[in-house]
Amino acid sequence: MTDAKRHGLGLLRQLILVRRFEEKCAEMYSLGKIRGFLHLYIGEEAVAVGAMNGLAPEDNVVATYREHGHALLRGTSPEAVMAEMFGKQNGCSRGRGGSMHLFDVEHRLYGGHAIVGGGLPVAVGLALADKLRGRKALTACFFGDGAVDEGEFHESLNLAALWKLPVLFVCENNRYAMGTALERHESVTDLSRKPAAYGISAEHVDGMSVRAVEQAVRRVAERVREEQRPYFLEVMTYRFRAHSMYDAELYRDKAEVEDWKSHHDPIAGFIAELRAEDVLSDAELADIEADVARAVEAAVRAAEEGPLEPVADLLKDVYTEQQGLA
Amino acid sequence: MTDAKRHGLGLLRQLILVRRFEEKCAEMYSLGKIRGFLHLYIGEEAVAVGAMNGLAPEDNVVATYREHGHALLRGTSPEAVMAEMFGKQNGCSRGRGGSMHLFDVEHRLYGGHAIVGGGLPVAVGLALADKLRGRKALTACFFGDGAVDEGEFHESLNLAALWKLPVLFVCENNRYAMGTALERHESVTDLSRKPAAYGISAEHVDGMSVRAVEQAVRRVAERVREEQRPYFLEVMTYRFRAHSMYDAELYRDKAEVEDWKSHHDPIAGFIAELRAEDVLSDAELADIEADVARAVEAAVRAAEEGPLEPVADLLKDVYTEQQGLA
Amino acid sequence: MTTKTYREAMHDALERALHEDPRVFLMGEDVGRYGGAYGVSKGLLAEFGPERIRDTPLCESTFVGAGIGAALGGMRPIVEVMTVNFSLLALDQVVNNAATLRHMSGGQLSVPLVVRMATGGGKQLAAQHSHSLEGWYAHVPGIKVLSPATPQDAYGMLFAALQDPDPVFIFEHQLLYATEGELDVDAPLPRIGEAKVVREGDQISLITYGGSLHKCLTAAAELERSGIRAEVLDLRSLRPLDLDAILATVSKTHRAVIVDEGWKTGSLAGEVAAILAERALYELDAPVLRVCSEEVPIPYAKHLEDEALPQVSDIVIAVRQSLEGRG
Amino acid sequence: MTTKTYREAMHDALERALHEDPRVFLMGEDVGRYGGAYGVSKGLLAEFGPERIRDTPLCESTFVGAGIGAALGGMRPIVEVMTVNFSLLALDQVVNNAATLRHMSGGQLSVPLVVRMATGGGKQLAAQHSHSLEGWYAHVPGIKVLSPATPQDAYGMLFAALQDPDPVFIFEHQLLYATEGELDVDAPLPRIGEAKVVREGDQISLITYGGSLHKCLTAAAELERSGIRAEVLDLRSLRPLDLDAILATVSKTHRAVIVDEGWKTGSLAGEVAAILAERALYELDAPVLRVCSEEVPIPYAKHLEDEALPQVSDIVIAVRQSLEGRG
Ligand SMILES: Cc1ncc(C[n+]2csc(CCOP(=O)(O)OP(=O)(O)O)c2C)c(N)n1
Ligand SMILES: Cc1ncc(C[n+]2csc(CCOP(=O)(O)OP(=O)(O)O)c2C)c(N)n1
Ligand SMILES: [Mg+2]
Ligand SMILES: [Mg+2]
Repeated sequence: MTDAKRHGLGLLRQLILVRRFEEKCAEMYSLGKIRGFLHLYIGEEAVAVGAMNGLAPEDNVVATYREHGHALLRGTSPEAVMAEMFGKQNGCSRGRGGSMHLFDVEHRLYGGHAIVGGGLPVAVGLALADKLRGRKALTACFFGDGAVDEGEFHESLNLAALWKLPVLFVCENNRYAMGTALERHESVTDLSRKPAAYGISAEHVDGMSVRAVEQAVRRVAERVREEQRPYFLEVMTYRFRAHSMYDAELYRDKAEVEDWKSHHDPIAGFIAELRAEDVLSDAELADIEADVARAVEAAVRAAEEGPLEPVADLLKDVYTEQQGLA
Repeated sequence: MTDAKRHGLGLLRQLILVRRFEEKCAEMYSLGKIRGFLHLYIGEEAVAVGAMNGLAPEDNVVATYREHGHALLRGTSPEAVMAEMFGKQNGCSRGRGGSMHLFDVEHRLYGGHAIVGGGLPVAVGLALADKLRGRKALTACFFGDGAVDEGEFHESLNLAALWKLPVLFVCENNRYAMGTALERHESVTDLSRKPAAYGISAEHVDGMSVRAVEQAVRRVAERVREEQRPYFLEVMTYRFRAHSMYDAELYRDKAEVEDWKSHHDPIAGFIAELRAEDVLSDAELADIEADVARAVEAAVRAAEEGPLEPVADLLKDVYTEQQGLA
Repeated sequence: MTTKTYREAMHDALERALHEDPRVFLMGEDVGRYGGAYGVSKGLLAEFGPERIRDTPLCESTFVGAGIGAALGGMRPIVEVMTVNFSLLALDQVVNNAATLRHMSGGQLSVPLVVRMATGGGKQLAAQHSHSLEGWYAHVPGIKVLSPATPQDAYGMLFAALQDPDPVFIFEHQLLYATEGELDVDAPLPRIGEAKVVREGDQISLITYGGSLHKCLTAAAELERSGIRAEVLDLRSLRPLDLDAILATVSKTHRAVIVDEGWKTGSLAGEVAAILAERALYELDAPVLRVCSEEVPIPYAKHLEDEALPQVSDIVIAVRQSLEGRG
Repeated sequence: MTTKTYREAMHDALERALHEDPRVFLMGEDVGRYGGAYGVSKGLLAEFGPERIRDTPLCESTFVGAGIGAALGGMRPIVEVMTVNFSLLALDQVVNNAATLRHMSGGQLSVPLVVRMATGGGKQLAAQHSHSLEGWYAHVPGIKVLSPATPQDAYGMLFAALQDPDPVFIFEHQLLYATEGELDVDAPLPRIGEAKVVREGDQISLITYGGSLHKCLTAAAELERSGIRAEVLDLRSLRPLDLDAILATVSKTHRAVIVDEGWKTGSLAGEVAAILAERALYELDAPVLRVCSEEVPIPYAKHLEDEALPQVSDIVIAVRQSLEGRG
């Protein structure tokens, strides 16, 4: 198998893993196994798959509440992510965070932030720490088009630019902030025009193409680490499912959604690409699906079987336990 | 006297009024008659004088804590402003606001805001009300270069642009936010480049030329009222005095300040202009100075003589008194 | 008189307010096309159009501030801040503008603004989405704070708030939207500052508000089965508090358990307890008790969230403990 | 042992911390070239350079959030938020990030962040610049809150905060900076959570903190001249509160006046009163009294501001009233 083929199949497996994993999440939600808010990334998988492949393990990642994919791709096990959503102690945040708050310090995933825009200043701070410590790593900060509206977006871009911090701002523009279409929440809908106000370079990427995202992120990430300056990627994508499980989707046409699903599905598109390049056989695809299905089933099993954190530990880690203190 | 001459002398009188009034404020501060924070506008007078002459009485004004000039020019009497700073009941805010919180609803001056950036959303709301009510007026919102850093700047420009609200954003760029020079708080120091991120038109104006400001504001204000869209003016100016009375000015060179004072004083400059045009005689200038001196003295007298609000009224107007309720 | 959900009652109140007063408009995130995060404003966009039902960008500080400005400019804005969690971003506008402008301007300005927001936990939304911070709002002079716990109060309090010339904040516990109750749209409006005894009793007072009211009523019913007669006082108005009603119930029962979903330290329940320590010390036959949230970021997992939030059983236990206290 | 102002003590502590730990850096508005709005950091830029003494733009939410991120990233940031008034803009980062990250991540993260800010009124800065909101911070689990009232505590608490692995907020009353006191730089560090009896007495307890401590001490001295022996307890740590110390002083004196510059309703003083109502009811010989700020946006005019803020005479009156209460 050529390296290129191996890489292509790897990307495909990741795309399919995120898709199937989340389809399973939806199922588990309808069974009441997962509760609270659940924001699916279905349709947007190429963004996180491409991005995480373009980043280095030393880089930090800050994400939103729509971050199952980011965690899985960063290296958090499907078991730990699913168990988290089941509220189990073997979850990556011990069951305390749920879908919106996946943390995995080992893989430098610093959340899972549920306040829109709230992750940006934290990302800036992580980059500041790296800069002060001389670590050659960047912080990739993911956020939606809605986050661009918030004041913290403006403040964070200004600070990162002013202090020349290695932050890669990745705007996952899926054209809606909950039920509000881009043109109804942003006066300038080409979001890649915003960073100029801070002297930050920016570009668009096709977020439905995993290769386009991967290449852009890899190229730009090197620049960010080298030049020690922020960069902004606007990744154009679309959310196929409801905003969260509560959403009746009154704000967009079914036809619009169908069009995206049939003509721009990042997985179908990538499969077609690989086939056209003659590097994906039906059997290989079936293998991937089977492999992913096993992984997802294993995740559910681990989540089902995982223990609940003892209620007596409720107050544990509100504060850090200190030597010699209770 | 020609209209042009009359207008020129009028502007000059206003410039001198603000200057002498504030020089008196500084004196009163050193006597302990004025307390709290006192932010002088000395050096920046051409901005407010020009702007207020370019606005209409129906327009709303929202200003910062550096707003003595804005109030005086909007029509608030020197007596009411000085009495306010003395904490007297005949002050324009009944002595409760002090230097930073001048209000005068009759003249549509909606403060006097001491939280940097905090006035911008209020200005957007005033403009929204006018738009919904069909009032053909704009809201002029004054703020400093430091306010541009704040998230509310970004949010307010976006909202005003998105909703096509008649707001005239006037950035009084005096190159410092307290002790922090523009290039140390803004990644892009040409602030007129920022509004493009919201599709708002913007331009620079020489804030040391009262005529330039007046003309720009008048021209742009008409457009804002007509087109019902926001506009952004970056007015380039310089603060001759300390940020407030507590400031030792460690952050800038004396030579820099001296240079501005000797070469860019808006009053000296305008006097020279008027003289070159042969419309200002020494006697006229002396008359203006004498007239202003009288006005300032009268203001101090009114402030000295004004009554204190009775302590028993402390809680009055925390809430609006309602018919039939205590 | 009809039966309505709390959601419907608030919807109907908004609809009527928009009909009756052309100065009223609604703005907030997703109040229009989406129909409101909790579905309260569903249908209003179609009925009143985008000028009066305004979807805002995500900019809490600015749309609350714009509500203040619009109120100054002669409108009667109703601002929906999806939830109290996001209202933290707007708190500067609340504390430094809405609350101050009248007094600080020497009485020149009024800010007839109504702000509504969902509050509370109980839906496994985890630490950033489960706050109960209405107690903070109740600390701020210059604003008023309401906490309707029934469809009737949801309906009536919107009008009470709109009629008030000053900024009024309405907190709607997210678990209440689906609850049902009687609604009489012609009933006299509730008075801001008036609490209500919603269940009479003479042995102990349960003092509460909002999402905890139903827990208290359930606890009181359960206690009754053991022969314990608990009075339940719904504070309803968190600022101003109804001191008379608080003192009256405690003067009657001589024991108090205060139930509040906020974290205990610095809770509104603490304020009520303080009032009792100041003004009803000699009426108390037992120490005051508070049933509040545990001092922990509210966790996602159901068993942990349940443990963190006040439960009926906690209330019952507190009542029994109080009754065992020295008389 | 030397005599230092509070400002000097905090300056010296910062200087030493920057010397001793390369992970420590200071950031905030005007901490560098200006020298700090209250002059605390004057000279530090020259000594440590712009990498470690960082003037920020005006963006409270983002530089506090960046402090959180830098703490996660292995640094020991000290963030100065000029004053509590502006900290409202950063409250989302405090409540939703600093306070939650450790617990919500299942214990994976720590946020060793120190945030300092000036608080309080008394300088005629009017309604937007005179807040005392440290009581709000004390409501939030996941953070700790300190309120040094002396140069010694200002110095020691900075180190206590830096040694703590969790976010610690230090409130410095703006009227304290110019006050003087003894400073022993080798004294053992104060323990977070420990109050201190700063004046012994057995007839009544004055429970207070921060800028009100000196008013209480003055009042106690004045009362002594009338033969009244008041004990003064400086809370020092507002979260966690030192329950033992609070209960101990009241068990000794049986009367309490709580003095706090926050607005009375929902004040930290209310929390202390609530604790007494819960845990010391049978110790109290008289109703608890609170001396707090009037419920009004703090006005500019001196006579009005004086009337609005707690004064020594108010404390003296409250003490006398308490002593006249039933025994
Ligand atoms: C500060 C804040 N305001 C409102 C919300 C409620 N909310 C959650 S997600 C969302 C839309 C965000 O849209 P976007 O940033 O585009 O991300 P997407 O969900 O499309 O990925 C809103 C309004 C929130 N979580 N935080
Ligand atoms: C939100 C906020 N942060 C900090 C301050 C303290 N402060 C008062 S004025 C000022 C500088 C503002 O600079 P700029 O906007 O340029 O206005 P200028 O004073 O130069 O007119 C600062 C930091 C404040 N008042 N509000
Ligand atoms: Mg989106
Ligand atoms: Mg400036």
